[in-house]
Amino acid sequence: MAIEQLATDILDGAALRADFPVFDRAHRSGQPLTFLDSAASAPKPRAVIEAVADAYGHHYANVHRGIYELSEDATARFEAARKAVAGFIGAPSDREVVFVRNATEGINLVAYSWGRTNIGPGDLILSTEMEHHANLVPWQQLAAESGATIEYVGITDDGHLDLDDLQLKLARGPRLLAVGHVSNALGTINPIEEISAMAHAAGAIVVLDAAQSVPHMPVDVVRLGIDFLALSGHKMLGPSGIGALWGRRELLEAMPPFMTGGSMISKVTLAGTTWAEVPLKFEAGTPAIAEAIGLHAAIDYLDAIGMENVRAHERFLFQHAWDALSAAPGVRLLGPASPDEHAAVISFVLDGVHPHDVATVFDGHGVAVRAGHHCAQPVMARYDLPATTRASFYVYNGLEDVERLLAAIRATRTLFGVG
Amino acid sequence: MAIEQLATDILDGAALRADFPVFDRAHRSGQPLTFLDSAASAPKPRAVIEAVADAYGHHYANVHRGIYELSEDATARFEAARKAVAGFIGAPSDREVVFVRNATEGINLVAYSWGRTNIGPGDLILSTEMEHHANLVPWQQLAAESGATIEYVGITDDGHLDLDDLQLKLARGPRLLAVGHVSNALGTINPIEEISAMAHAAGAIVVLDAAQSVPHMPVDVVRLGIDFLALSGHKMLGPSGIGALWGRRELLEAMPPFMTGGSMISKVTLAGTTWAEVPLKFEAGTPAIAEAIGLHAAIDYLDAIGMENVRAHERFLFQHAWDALSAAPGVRLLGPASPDEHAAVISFVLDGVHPHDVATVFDGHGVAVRAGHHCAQPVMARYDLPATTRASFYVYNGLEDVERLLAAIRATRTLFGVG
Amino acid sequence: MDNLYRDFILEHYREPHNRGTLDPHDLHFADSNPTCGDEMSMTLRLDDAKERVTDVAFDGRGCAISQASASIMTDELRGMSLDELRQLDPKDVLENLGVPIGPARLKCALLGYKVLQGAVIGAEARWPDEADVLAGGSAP
Amino acid sequence: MDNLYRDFILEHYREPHNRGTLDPHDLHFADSNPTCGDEMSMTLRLDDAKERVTDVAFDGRGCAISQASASIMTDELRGMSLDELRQLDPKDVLENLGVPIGPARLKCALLGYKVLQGAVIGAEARWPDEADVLAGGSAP
Ligand SMILES: Cc1ncc(COP(=O)(O)O)c(C=O)c1O
Ligand SMILES: Cc1ncc(COP(=O)(O)O)c(C=O)c1O
Repeated sequence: MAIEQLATDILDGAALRADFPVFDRAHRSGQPLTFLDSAASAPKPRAVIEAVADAYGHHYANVHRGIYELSEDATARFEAARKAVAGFIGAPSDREVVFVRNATEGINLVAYSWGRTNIGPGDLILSTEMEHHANLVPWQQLAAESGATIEYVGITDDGHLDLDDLQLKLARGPRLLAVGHVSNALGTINPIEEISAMAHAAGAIVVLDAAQSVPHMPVDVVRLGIDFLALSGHKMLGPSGIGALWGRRELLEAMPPFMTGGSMISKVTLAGTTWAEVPLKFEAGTPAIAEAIGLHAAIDYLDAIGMENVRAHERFLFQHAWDALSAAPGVRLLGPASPDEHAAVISFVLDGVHPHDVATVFDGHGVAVRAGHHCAQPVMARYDLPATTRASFYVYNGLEDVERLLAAIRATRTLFGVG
Repeated sequence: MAIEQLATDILDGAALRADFPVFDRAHRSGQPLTFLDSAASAPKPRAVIEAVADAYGHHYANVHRGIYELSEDATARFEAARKAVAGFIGAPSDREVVFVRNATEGINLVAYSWGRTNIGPGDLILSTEMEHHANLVPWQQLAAESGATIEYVGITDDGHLDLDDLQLKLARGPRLLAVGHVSNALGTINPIEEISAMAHAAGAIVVLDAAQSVPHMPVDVVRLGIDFLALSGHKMLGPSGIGALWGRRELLEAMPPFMTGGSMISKVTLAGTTWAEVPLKFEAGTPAIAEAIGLHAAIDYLDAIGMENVRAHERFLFQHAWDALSAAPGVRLLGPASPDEHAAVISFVLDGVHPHDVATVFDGHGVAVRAGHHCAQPVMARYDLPATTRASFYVYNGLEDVERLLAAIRATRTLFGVG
Repeated sequence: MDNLYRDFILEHYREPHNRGTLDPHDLHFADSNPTCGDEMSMTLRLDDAKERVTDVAFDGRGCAISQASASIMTDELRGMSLDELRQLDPKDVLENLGVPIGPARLKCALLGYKVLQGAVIGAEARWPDEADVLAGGSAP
Repeated sequence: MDNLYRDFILEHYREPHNRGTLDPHDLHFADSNPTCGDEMSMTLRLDDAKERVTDVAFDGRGCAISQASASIMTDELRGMSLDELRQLDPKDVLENLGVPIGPARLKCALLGYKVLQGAVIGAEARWPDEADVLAGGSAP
């Protein structure tokens, strides 16, 4: 599709950049910062930074257990954050939302708690070749410990999850399918509604790694028909140290705790212990209080923009970037070409230049991208690449960032004498 | 000891309060805030709040994996925080410091990783009746899962750990002793150097719950002779969502990972995975980056005061409060009487008034205390109490807070007609 | 808190109504407040049709709020049918208590209600959802 | 970065010295850069006394920094004793590379050094401590 044929952009990335203090910082390159690594972690808007500072400064105390004003205040704000997360992902109840550090912990919680109760010798676990290590290694470990088998759904040459392979492997009756919504290494958007229906028909529950989708598009756990979902706050403009696991209530209630300690018990005696109700059963110890409150502010910020608009904006940038990079000499692109199937995460290889060198040269032009295996080594192995360079976009990016990316590519090829 | 005999205070709590924005807040009681619940979680000084805001605003990106200025900057600050924690507790190497959410996670990490590798059927685990649930329930769970036995070292009537009982139980050859440095329910300071020597002589490793000691006194892991130590940042003026586990390097290196995912691997293939070096092996996923940096600021703040001074100040406040409460009618105090053996954490019972009511009435006078079982139900059972009221002190408290506590006690007794 | 410890609350605390254990009884349950460990038990006697409450008593120690709330609530139970007990609205229990209850003391105020539900429904009775009960109420 | 990709670095990248695999050889090791997965192998031949390096070659694909660093380092190894190899200071490797290396590219610059240590010491060779190597250096 030619650039001229596209609609105008729905958001003004340059205007939104004013909300993010990091763009005021002087970059050592002397260039303005072109931040194209949001898939790793996103900058924070002033609203989030101030919500965290305000929580620490004026509303901070330990939650749940204090019978005094400050603790009641902190508890109310912490629980309001849980409600906000539930609302953001369409969870039927905020009691189904467990605060964790990040998506990784959310998935580990399911692997340890649901997994060790429900998976035994001879059982089959399905993950995919497309997964981030966070949605692959915990299942490998579970399989190794429990005597289960783990298999991986393959990827097609053009970067789709191989649904025929999925169907074949589902026919063997796995207990669980661990799948990502959006691949951080390829950008692929997987058809989760369809995949959940297939998995459920085969009797498997679905654990969705939504680390790369919840920040960038409307997500509704009921519509997707999944059983668990894990997300990270830091990728959606929120603080580090906070994420969420959502799970269907019956599943969460039937699961044993993961970590144990204060706040998650009902009664402790030297002879034994009983557990609190969900979600507290899964939140041992003092949680990331101000960080949950900061995540609430991030959700409010995204809701004010509107997730449909975030998606439309990124789709627009993706199309421009994809078309321009496709036309650029020496650039090899990974993942599906259709903007319906590809998030604004573009993994590419520059002929004759190693991705690490690409990233370093780009940095000299103020362009921040990621280079490496993106914590998805099996994807790299699938395409026989040691690494790729990845440019990922978010609300504060605009067409000018696509231009700077292209300029940096040209400069790199010139420097390495391959242009 | 009479109040007149004491030296003057070494710190000016009232002056330090100016560093903590929470004391500017108008309390609904109309009274100034007398915050006596630091053992649950501490208010944050401006230096910490600003360090977190600055990290988010100007130095934030994902760590370890980015080849661009912002990520290098964030990584350097994150790793500097690790060094600061190592220095603060006398760790021989910062490679021995693992960032976790809180002390609870630190202890769970040891129980899962060291525990499931080293504890089997018939083995004996020792914890104590004095522990916070965080240092008791994980060991109960480990025992239940592994077929090991767990026993608990008793408490004497005056609130000491019963060292004779410890010696008897050590003679039975436990693999591990889980013990707290300072009891959050009794205030007792345990003689850890002596206890570690006893445990090591019996062949047990020592896991120290230092959640209540590291914030309040100089702690040196080498001098204490322990094997693992867990701490929480939020109790030492730092952010929520960040804590640390320290462990002896040989032990950490021999342990399997706890959670798995990104950043903690060396190589992932569909056939299997190898792990990164310590401490990264134990830090799966994106860590609490800005929170670690905020903890560094809290450590700098405490170091500027000097931990010896913090301890001396709290000792002074303890003596005053203890003497005054001892003399007050209707007050029953728990724990050792000597300021050498009792941190500035005072658990008490008011005759004829339930601790929950005490806390609510106190709140009406602007005095924030904790009421309940303090996540130490076995301690409550030991003294046949449903709950206690607890007043705990920190750097920003002064003698005026002791006065307000006494006034609140008098008012409560009057209201309930027991005074 | 100023209007929490009103005289009638303190009176119910000092001299609770319906205190003790009925023996024999038709229904019995005991539970505790997870935030403080306070325990309460309740016994009920039913009419011959095993349909309506003829007598009720509660026991256990707790704070003024939990004791007063159970004392006041149990005063209302005689003559009620099991169905009516099951449908008892926790908001009404709070309203009958007659003092403003915030989230920190909610479980205290509802401990008696929770134990009653346990006696009628069994162990699967749950703590009411905090937000539901406090919605539109006097919570901060 | 401006002075990172100097001409001699790019030349070493395009035409690395000592590239390939020696067969037969006395020592061999392969390792990878955990941050990017780049793999490198190294083979060494020793003199008859099995004491000094007579020849060395490295293989594998990687970035300009890792290739140039291995190319430059291996140029220096012939004639060195095993003891000297073991005592090789990673700081000297960085200094020989002659361009400023920050923490983000440190493992690239030291991959050759790490593989060499593996060949001499075995699998227990560790990545040098970042802070030690960069101390007083050109790190940000
Ligand atoms: C003695 C002790 N250990 C452990 C903990 C648990 O700390 P956290 O909730 O930060 O994990 C606490 C805090 O309440 C404590 O007082
Ligand atoms: C697809 C995907 N899953 C999981 C993760 C892990 O997220 P976190 O490191 O926040 O746990 C990431 C982040 O890199 C990701 O991209």
